Amino acid sequence: MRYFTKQQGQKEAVPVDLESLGNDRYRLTVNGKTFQVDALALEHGTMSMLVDGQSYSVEFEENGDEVGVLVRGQVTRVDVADERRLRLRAATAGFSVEGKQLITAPMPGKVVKVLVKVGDEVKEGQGLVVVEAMKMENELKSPKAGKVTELFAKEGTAVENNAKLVVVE
Amino acid sequence: MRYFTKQQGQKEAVPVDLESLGNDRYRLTVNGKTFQVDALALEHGTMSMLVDGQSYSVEFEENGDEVGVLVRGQVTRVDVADERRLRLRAATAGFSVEGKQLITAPMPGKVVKVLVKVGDEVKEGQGLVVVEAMKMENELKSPKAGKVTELFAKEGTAVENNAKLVVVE
Amino acid sequence: MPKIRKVLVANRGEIAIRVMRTCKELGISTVAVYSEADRSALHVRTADQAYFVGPPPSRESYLVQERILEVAKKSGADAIHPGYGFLSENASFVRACEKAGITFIGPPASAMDAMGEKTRARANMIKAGVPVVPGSTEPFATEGEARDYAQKIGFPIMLKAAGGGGGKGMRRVESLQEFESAWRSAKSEALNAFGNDAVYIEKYLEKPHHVEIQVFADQYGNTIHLNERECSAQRRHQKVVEETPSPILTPELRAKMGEVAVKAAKAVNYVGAGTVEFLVDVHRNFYFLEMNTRLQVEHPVTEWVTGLDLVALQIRAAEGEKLPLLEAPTPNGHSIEVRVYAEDPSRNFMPSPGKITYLRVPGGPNVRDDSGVFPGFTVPNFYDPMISKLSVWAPTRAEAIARAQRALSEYVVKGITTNIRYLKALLAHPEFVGGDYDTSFLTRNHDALMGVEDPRLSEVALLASAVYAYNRDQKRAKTLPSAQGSGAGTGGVSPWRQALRNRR
Amino acid sequence: MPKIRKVLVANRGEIAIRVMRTCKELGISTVAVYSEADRSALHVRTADQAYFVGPPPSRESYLVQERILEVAKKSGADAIHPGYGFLSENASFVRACEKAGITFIGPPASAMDAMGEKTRARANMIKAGVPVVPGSTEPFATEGEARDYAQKIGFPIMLKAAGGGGGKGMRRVESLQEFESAWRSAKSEALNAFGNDAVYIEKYLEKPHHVEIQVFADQYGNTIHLNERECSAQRRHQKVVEETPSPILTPELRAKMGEVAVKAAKAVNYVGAGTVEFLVDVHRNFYFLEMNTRLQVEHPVTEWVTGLDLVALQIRAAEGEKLPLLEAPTPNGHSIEVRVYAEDPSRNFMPSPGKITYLRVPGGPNVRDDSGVFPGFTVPNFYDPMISKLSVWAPTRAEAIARAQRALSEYVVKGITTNIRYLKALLAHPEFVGGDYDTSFLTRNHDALMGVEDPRLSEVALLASAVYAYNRDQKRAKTLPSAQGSGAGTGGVSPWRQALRNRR
Repeated sequence: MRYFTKQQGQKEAVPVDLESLGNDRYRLTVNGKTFQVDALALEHGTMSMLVDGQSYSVEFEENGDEVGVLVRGQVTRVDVADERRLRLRAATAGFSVEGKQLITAPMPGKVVKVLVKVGDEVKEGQGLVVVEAMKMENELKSPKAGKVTELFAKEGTAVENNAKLVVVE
Repeated sequence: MRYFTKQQGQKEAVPVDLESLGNDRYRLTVNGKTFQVDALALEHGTMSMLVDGQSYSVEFEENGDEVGVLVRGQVTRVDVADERRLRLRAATAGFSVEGKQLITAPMPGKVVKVLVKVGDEVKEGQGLVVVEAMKMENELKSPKAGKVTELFAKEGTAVENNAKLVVVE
Repeated sequence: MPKIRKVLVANRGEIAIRVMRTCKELGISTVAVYSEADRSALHVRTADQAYFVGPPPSRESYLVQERILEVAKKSGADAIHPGYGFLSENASFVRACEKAGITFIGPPASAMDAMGEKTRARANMIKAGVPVVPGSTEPFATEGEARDYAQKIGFPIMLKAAGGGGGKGMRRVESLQEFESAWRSAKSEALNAFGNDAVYIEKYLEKPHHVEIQVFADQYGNTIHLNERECSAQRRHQKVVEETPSPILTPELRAKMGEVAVKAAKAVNYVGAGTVEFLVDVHRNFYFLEMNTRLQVEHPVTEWVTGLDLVALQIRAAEGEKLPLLEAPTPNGHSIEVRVYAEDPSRNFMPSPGKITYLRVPGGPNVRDDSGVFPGFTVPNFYDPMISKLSVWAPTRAEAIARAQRALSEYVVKGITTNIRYLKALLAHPEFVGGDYDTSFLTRNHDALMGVEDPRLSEVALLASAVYAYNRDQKRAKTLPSAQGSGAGTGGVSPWRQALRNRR
Repeated sequence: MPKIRKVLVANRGEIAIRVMRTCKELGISTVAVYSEADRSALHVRTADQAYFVGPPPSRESYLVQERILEVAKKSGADAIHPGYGFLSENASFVRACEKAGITFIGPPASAMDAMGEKTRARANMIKAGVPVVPGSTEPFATEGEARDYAQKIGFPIMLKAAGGGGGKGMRRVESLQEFESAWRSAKSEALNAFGNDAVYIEKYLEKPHHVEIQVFADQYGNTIHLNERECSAQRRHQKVVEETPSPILTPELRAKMGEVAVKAAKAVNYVGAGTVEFLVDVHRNFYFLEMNTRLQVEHPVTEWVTGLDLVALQIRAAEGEKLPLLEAPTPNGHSIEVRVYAEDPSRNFMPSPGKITYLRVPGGPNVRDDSGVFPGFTVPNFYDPMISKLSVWAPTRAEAIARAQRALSEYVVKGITTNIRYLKALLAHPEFVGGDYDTSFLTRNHDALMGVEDPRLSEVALLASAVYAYNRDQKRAKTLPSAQGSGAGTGGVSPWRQALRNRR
């Protein structure tokens, strides 16, 4: 079984070959190296992983397509998929990095200010919307130069995590 | 809605009348007294209950038909059922207190000794089986005088929690 | 004064629980108040009684004095502990408590008045002979006057626009030669920015440390200090790590600062727990900054090295007891506190409210966790993002750092993002380890504190993620027994749902 | 001797984690070993490395010396910490370590030999001038001889059968008048029970306390004591609660016992951490009981009042460092430890292994939780039922009791039964609060410690249970959407399942 693991911030997916040996044991190959791994899944997204005697307590947190992996204090965000899902995901990726950009609320909060209107030309890094959470104001900036084509944010309204705010095209 | 609450060790079930007022609020009547209760169920079987301003942090643990209720350090074991279930339960109660008695393993462990055989007459309080768990031996005693009619326990075997061991009739 | 029997804690989160813990140990009943956003909060369940006080925004609930007093009366509370923030430094609330016949566990309103407003506090301190950052309180009429004053207090100095803030019209002047041109540009910038060219002068402090002195007073004028806390690890004036003793204080400086802090407290007839904040410059001169007339967030480090329970002391002082000690105890060992925030350092410290799905707190020797949360709790959006304070004690500073690192490595919070990894990087930074870190430490080292990736651990993470994905797929296959046979024909719709649809 | 870089911890549960925490703080790598029953245990994940050593029974895994040593070699460990129990007092294992060139963190084999067997230890102590419970080591030939001996050591005395135990052939004799008849019946009972009528005499100790002295020695003969621990709260010789200082010790008695304990340790050339256990009678005479040549379960209370890290001291001693202090520090404040067991006090303390479904540990000031478990962990059936040790510190004993009560009230363990409520009753018992409780305290007060029911809380529980049942029923109704309409027609089978059946 081959999985493709793409680390956040990296362009290329790294293939990991997995062979289940039963009893929570696996043969895993990555970057040309093969490991015998004893990986016991515990509750609450915890895993005890033994690799050549090294003990790793691993914590997983799923967030959309990505899974955050905490190992010895380091968090690595990985998008992991098999071939079929990888293709599916490529097809449904509506907002690519180059095309139009959807700006969503990075946390639940309240829209305290909308700094643009539909049709505005914006520069990369220009402030679009200010969202307040936990007594702190956070200005959301445009990830690219372009034009505001859609505006969902309304001043004074509460927004959930990941709520659509602005589209810049 | 009427619930019947039977405390462990007590013979009579106490009826509790419940009326849901919405928003986690209830009107509850027990022993002729009526309470307005704000009872918010949290995860992991925890409940925050406010009764006339008094705050109770309640922990529930289901164990078969019984639920253990921990309030301010006191554990009360309650069998709570609506009328339909109460009837059902009475009907399926195969082993009543007067009739034959099934002795089960009170914990996972190992049967280290079987002290009786089928057909033996036993006195109340007489030892039947010794189960070892966590380096401690525990002798299980007959709850009544009678005759051993069935014997499931085998010396040297591991048993799960609630495993059938002996029937005394 | 009679013994306090029931305390209303007019606060939420970790500090409400902190206060209730001591009350419980003293046999005092507790009353919680909660807003709509806090019905499920831990402080509601920790208290003996709990009452609703309004909608989520604090100005409509925790800050509404009448509501709090109404609950106090209804519940039969004879005292109110304000915690920190909210109503804790509100003199009018103290007067309202007095009027209602309820003991306010804190200083008298007059002391709050005297210390509440910065310029008034500064004037009061000057009168009392407490050193403040040298500077003119009034703008200057002529450049000549200004230059004379600058020479008097000594360079470097800061020129500051009287009319405004935000860095506009501010100029740092290193020497007399630079003065004239700086004066001119500061004045014109001030005029442009605020329509007012008035400029005043303050001494520029090089690499200042934020060092504060804990003071304590009873109702009979006995006032002592309980040593210092070093709080220079700040981000946007928000403290992140605190420790005691301060690595830069000598016993002599400690004694001197303590003496001055006591003088400041006595000048305003202080009662109870208070904190006198100082800036200490590179030459180890110290200057009054402000006084916090309440319990500080970082009080646990003082408790660790003194063995005192400051909340218990506050209650005793409010009951009219005399101070049980007459001078500062010599600090025993070293203590460090780190603040665990629900925020994402990698996204500019954006707050991260949300549901805590899993929580494991550190244990073992000399570790203290003051938390306000629990697994399953949704950290609300309306309040401070601090979810816990972790503090440790050890005989020496080096051991305390190692212990804090160990404890942080045991801390697991899932569901929301926290600054735990940032805290680990902070404690490992050579400047922090060295001990002489000033208030610009965190800003200056922002990038270094974001941490570097260990490629070996990243590889382990990739391996782990593959097993995770495999387990996930296996589990899905199990929940959908027929999917294994029929393949992907249902187009991603679970056969269970499919079955349900067919029945409808 | 070189610095230790990697420690194999030859143990499991809380003590393995305790040792690893200190190693981590000292920058020392750790290696765990685990049996089949412990693959999911916390100590496996806490260590840097972990190796399998065999099936669940400890004699096939944790006690197999060759396996442990093999792992030490494979992992590159240069030292082994044995914890307590298992191989910690096994002299042959110490010799095997020595042979393998691996440092054993503990005393030399010779000291274990000298203290390992009770009668040998007793003989060694008599030789060293350490008081032991007075008695004859040999049976008596005639009644006359026996009576003379009894008079010499003074009544009350115990007659004990030399041939056996279990209470058979044992007689307490209050006075000379009773001696003759007691002698005759003891002899005949001994004969009947063991086929051997030999009887010897020991002094009867009235209301004895179990008080132990922590000792510490380096490799250069420097030996000190670190004060006492009061461990009289025992059930079936199992300690349940420990504290320090002992409420019955005067500073003079502490000094005297400490001196004798040091003498005992020196007599066997002791190195590292050890504990000399004494019985203290009602007249405050004290007698050597045995020496534990290892770290004790209850060492945290000593750490609380001395500020020392005993595990770090053990490692330093094993590295050949000199003791960093030359005499016992004066105890600072008071510390109490309670042992949280997976057992059901109401069912004769029956062990209660199983899965911990939910766990909330206490926090706040001066509370320490040394736990070996986590939520989701299945407490295995094969080992000690202790899942955690909770210890607290406070300036005084009364405050420490209140703090322990508060901490226990925050402790929630679900899925298994624990003795938490029993511990609360114990700490509240007037005899414990009074401080002069002897080793029969728990047995004598068994019923009182089972607690009494508060009818008001029972009523609250009934109310809560009704809401619980209502929520449960509502949730069921929701998961079975069609059931609400169609009624009970499907006879309890969920429509989902029904749908699935129809498809097959």
